[in-house]
Amino acid sequence: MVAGNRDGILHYGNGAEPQGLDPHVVTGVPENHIIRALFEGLAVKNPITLEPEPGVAESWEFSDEGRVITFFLNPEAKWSNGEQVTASDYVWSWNRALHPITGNEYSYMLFPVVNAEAYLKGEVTDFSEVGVKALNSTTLEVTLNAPTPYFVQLMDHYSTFAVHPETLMQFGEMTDRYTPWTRVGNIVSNGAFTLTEWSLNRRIVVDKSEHYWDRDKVSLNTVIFYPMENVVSEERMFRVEQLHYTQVVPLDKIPLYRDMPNTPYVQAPYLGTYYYLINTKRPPVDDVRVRKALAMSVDREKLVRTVLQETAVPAYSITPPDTLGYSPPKLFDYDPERARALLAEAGYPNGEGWPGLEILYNTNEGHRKIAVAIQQMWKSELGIDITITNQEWKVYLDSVTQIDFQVARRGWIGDYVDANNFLDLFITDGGNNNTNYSDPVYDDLILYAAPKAATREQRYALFMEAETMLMEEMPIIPIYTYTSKHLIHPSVTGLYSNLMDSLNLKYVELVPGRTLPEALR
Amino acid sequence: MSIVAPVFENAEKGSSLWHDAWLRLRKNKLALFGGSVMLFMVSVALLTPWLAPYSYEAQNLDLGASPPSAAHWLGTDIFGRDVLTQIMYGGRISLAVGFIATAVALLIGVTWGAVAGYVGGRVDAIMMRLVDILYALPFMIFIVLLMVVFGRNILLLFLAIGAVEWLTMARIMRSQVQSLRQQEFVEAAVSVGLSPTAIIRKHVVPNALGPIIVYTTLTIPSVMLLEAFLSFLGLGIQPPATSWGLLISYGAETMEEYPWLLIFPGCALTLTLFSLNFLGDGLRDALDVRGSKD
Amino acid sequence: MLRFILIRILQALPVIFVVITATFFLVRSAPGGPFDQEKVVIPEVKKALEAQYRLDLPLHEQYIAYLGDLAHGDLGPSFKYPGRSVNEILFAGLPVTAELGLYALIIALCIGVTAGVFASLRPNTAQDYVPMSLAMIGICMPSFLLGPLLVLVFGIWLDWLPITGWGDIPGDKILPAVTLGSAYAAYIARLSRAGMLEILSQDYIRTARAKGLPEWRVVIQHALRGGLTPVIAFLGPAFAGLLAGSFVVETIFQIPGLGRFYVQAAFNRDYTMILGTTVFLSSLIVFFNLVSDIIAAWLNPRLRHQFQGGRS
Amino acid sequence: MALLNVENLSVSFVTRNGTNKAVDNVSFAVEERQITAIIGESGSGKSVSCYAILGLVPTPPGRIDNGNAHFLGQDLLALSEAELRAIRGRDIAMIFQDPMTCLNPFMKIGDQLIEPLTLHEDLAKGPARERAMALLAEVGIWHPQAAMSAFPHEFSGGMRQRVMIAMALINEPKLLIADEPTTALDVTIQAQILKLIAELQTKRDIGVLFISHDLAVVSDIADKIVVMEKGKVVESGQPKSIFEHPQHPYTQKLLAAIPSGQKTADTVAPDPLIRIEHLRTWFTATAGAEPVKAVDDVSLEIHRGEVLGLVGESGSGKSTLGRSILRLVPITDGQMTFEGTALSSLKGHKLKQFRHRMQMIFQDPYASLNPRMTVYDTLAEPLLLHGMVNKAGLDQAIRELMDNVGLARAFVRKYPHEFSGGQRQRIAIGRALATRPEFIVADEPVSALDVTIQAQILGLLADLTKEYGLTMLFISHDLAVIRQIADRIAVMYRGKLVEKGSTAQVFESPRQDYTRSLLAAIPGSNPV
Repeated sequence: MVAGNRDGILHYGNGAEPQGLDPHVVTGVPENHIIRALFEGLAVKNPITLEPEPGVAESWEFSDEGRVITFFLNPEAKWSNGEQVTASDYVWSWNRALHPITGNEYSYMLFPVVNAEAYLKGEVTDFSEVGVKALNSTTLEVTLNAPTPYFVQLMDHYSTFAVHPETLMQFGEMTDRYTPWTRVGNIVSNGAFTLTEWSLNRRIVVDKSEHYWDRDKVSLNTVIFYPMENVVSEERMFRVEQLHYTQVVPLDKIPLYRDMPNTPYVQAPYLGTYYYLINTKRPPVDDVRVRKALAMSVDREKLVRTVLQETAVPAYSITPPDTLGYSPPKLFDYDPERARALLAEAGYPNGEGWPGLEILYNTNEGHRKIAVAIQQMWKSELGIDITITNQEWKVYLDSVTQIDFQVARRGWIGDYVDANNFLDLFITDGGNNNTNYSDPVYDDLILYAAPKAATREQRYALFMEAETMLMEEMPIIPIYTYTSKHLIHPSVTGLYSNLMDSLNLKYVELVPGRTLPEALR
Repeated sequence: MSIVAPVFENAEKGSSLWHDAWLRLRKNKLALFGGSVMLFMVSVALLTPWLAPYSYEAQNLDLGASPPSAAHWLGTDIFGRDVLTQIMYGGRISLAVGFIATAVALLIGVTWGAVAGYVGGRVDAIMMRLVDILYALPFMIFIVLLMVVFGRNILLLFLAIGAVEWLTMARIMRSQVQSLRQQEFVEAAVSVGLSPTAIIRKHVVPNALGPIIVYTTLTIPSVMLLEAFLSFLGLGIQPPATSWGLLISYGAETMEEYPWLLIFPGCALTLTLFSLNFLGDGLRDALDVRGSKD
Repeated sequence: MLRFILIRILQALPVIFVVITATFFLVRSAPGGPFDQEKVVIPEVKKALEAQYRLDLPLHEQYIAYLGDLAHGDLGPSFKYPGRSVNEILFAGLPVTAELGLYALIIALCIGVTAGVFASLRPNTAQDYVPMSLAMIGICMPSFLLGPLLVLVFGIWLDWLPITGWGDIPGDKILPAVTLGSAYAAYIARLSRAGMLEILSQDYIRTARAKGLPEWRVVIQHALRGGLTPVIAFLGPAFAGLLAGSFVVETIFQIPGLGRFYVQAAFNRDYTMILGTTVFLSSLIVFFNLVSDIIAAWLNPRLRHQFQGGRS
Repeated sequence: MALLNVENLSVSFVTRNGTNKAVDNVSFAVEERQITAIIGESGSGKSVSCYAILGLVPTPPGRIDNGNAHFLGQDLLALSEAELRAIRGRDIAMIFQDPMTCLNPFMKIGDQLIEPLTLHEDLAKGPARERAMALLAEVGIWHPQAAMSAFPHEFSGGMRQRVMIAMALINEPKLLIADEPTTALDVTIQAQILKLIAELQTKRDIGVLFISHDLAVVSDIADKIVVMEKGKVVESGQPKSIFEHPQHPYTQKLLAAIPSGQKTADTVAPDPLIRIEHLRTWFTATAGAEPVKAVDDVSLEIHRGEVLGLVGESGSGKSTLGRSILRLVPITDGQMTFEGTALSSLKGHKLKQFRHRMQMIFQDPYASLNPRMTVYDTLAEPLLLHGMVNKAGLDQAIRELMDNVGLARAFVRKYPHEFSGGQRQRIAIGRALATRPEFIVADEPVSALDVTIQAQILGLLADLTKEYGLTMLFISHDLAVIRQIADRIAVMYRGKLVEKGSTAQVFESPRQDYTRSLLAAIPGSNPV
């Protein structure tokens, strides 16, 4: 790795082996890191502020009260084979991303576009009816259903990326999911790096691209992504300087790292909430008083301090605090007295007559810890009997989708920085609602009122109103807001922390000669 | 089986092979040590609800993981739960898994092997072919699949593990029976006119038990290890119930920060496995028929 | 000989067929499907995905289609890794896992046979108890414990050996091979001890001693061959077991082998991958059992003649 | 000066059941150019004393307490292991009882043969092989060249013993220790091997220490006999004086136990109890292979009240014939009737009911009793099964049985392993008699027993047949035993019945060559 620092090679711990590298096919986080090194969207997020800044598009304009966006593509934006990235490449790619046969799981990212959803669902079969047009080779016009303030942000999501049409067609049909076009030697991409090695379950190597428009800013020569499934191994590799960057840090190691002078440990707020879903149709949690009692008797401060080793922030609502300036309401606090009173009101004074309650979580050490701790809090604060059950991931997903549980663990990570991304979870029959919560007023606020709001302030006020309604009904028990946690070698600079844990390797530099703190060696 | 012979003038008390084996076992210090440890473990497991120093679920989040102290002899885990208590409750499950799954394997394997070996011919061929088929199943996948498909409960765990372990048992039993079937005392039983079931029950199985008992003591550890592996995959026991395997797999992750979370459950498991092996080896020596001739 | 192999292979075919069928229907009965995600997939998209992977067909048609593909040696596309076929993934992982298994087996054999033979020469003395107790520890130590422990001691505290990787840094193959091999070493030690004790009590060993052969020659030339027969019979199943059991070691040491796939496949509901690995591993088990039977027979002159079809 | 002079040798074994003195102050000598024989029954310490002087008794559990053994001026017992090794296989060679297990099954004959040569004489492989082949020819192996590259299992027992002898002689030893070298062999082979040893001894002028339990065998070849009992030498001397004027009571007992004499044929009923016609019992080992014709077209009648002796060597099918009659093995073809009842077609319950009329006594009393059942249970099982007695009468019936077979009643709750071989055979006889059978197949009932015990059991069987009016098929390879007990004799050879006739007729005027060769091979009949 010392040689790595000199030669500009970054060793990057990347969680799991990526499913693949096709932006319109994959869905995961490890894929995101590699794809965003290989490809670039119309706009990219500023690594510090997360505000959109030029990517493939040099600039963009809003018109028709924000309903139409015109992207002006950088003529210097090139594919890795030297060809220019054109507006029609985008039209072709979005057609692919939205095509009913492709089966792009993230296709909803483009749903703000006129007729996009209808096209995916087969209600519109002619893609020219979808609101995206190449006015000329460098001008792309996108027409939206309604003003969507966060739409430009979405251009940094890989499902909206362009792929190189000729390359794909060379290996199969536009809508094929499994052609070898993403393999080394085949793939043509437009990002700061190009793919040079892909050894299954071993490593993925990307090298600096010579055709990237902003190549002068790119400092790294090579990035090596390691699929690290075992977090303990990952931390150990970091310690023996085989990695510059770890995807996560084992919870038990955090106090040790945090207390270290010049620590390589970096923790930052993360746009995600950990909460318990409540099935509002199943007793005893069909009673809002019981739900509130449960919510109030979780000592989040203590949980965060002990079990979570200060790696999270107590949460009292679904939207993370300061989501692009929006902060959610806080309607309750840890209050066991009040909780007991509510429970008594609901007919279970001191837990008498309590029919039992089961917490469901998917098999995972972290979830187990939370469940065990909360189980004990509820038992001791409310005197009620709680059991915990874990299910293997897919079984758990099945149970959650079928709403076959009383209380189930859930987490939601934002796709983009906007409260809408959290609040629209709970619209009636929303795919990710999973609580049987349904309120037409809430639906109206989220689906119709908020998008039409003239200003950000008005919009946020509507969100506040909706979220207050939601937390009054308490179909979920918020537990904490996530943080991102990494170990970063001192020689790495330009890796900024942000709410999306979004890194742009373009800005990363390696400074030779810096070593790990004394305490680690 | 034995018919009580009432008045036989000055009848000398015979010493059966079992009795001889017991006498020999008693002289084997290691085996005796193994036996006593097992006895101790089993009694502790049975009496855990009364013996455990703390309540099983009592947490002390503010205490967190603490090294051994006067209040907690073996320290506490990250929830501040007493490790000794955890080990005691974990032992109940681990031992139960070990014993019950082995009993399942024993029951199926011995019956299967005895029938195949004694009846022989086509029946034997078909029965043993089935065993071969099951041997060819990649069992790790199989068990993982079973746990995944049918969800997780202890009963299924017993069955799944038992279903794996009975195969070897059946093979051992079959070869025992085959060699016993050649023995003249079995022929003598046939010539007396005993029915096949009676012959298997009275003459074959009792004489094949030695190797079976020995193998049983070796199966229990391997079952416990299998349970540990499933726990590592997250397919073992449901928390908050725990087992030694589960405790060790948690402990392995924090071996640097909280070594006591690994060392003590590890010692409990190792000690048990060692004891069972000593006991098994001792039994093998004690039951060795060659050693008892002349 | 050929006839024997042919018969064994023919016998194995129905076995593997049963395995395929059982696995096929078992995995389909598991709750949850390959395309279930934490963030719910739009129904239209899910349908499109299922169509791409033939999951929209009735189950029996899927089964028949799968068997048809299998007959051509095609294990189908992976659900989890779009763009890769199960064949490709298996054959990418196999050489690594096979190499790992081979090294583990060699280590297991060296340690196990040495310890077992050593112990058998002076039964029930310290020379017996010490190696056998060490072997017991090997058996007791689950690999998910031994692996991290070895890494901690040799990789981090002593800093002698690399802690992850496979063929990237010199010496990085040592720890995984030792971790995987240790349990088998222990088992082989027990087997060879028992086998040697049995043979050393044979009459022909007395004959060899009566010739005036020094003890080491008695052991090596006369006893070892018969004494290690059980070990050889065990090697086939052991190697198959090593291949199937490498999951933990591969995860701990970041080794790009097979083992990581099959366990993950079950969790991911990657149907084709589960089936592929199952078929593949069953075939391997059958194959290695056959090989070890052949070797064991070859080493036994009495059986060898039967194979040659000559005198018996 | 004797070639080997053993003085005051004591050896004990430390076992988990205590210390046990196997050899107690034993002295004997082996003269040059002579065959010295040690005679004794099992447990007499005869083998242990020979193994001890060569350092072949494993220690522990063995322990040499005192004594010395002078061989060519050295005390073997004082030598180091390395020095002893130099003598073993070079100056002193050994052959053992069971040639089936004494050759390494994994090594070619040739490699095993030349091992002592390359070891002790540093001979190159080529010349060593030459010498080995010459020796193989000398011990009577027909194709030495082929034999060199063969494996032991390809040879019969007799041939293997020849190989063993060649291996022992290959270094021209001065002393050959032969431990029961013919006991495991058929009688005709035994005669050949004995002859070979005697010839080689004369030709090569070596001293031989011959260990045996069989006085008759020894009488043929020994120059001097040492009799041992319970670890002690009780008598030694010239064969002639030992045989004619035995001094020690034990020697007298041994001599008396040698089966001798001929039974005076009883009068038998004219109609046969059992009639066998064209019986065939074939075994098919693997499908498609040529079947083994264990019993091939045998016709025989057994008359009520007679003892029919069935003689044959191993593999002749005599045991299979006995088991076929009792329906213990499935027969292939042929008819068998028992007092007119078609035995061969009985099935299921009928067969079970019939079983109590026919019983079997097995060869190995160690294997024929269930080690987990007491004498009481063993005897009670047939009694209860066939309803011979009710529960109330059980004890009385068992008591009677034990009396009849000469077992102390006090042993009734003991287990088989607590008894000696002879006692066990009595239990087995008791079990056979329990169902009051009319017909008994006795399959080599005495061949696993020591000679003195053999005499007792033969006596018991003779008495019981008389007392119960039993009909018996007595199977044996030992003509002397047969002659003593049988009224009539049938001779089997390779599955066929080659000769039958009254005992006197078969012994005095055998009609077949095979029978004549059998008779000629009886040890003690033709001293060298």
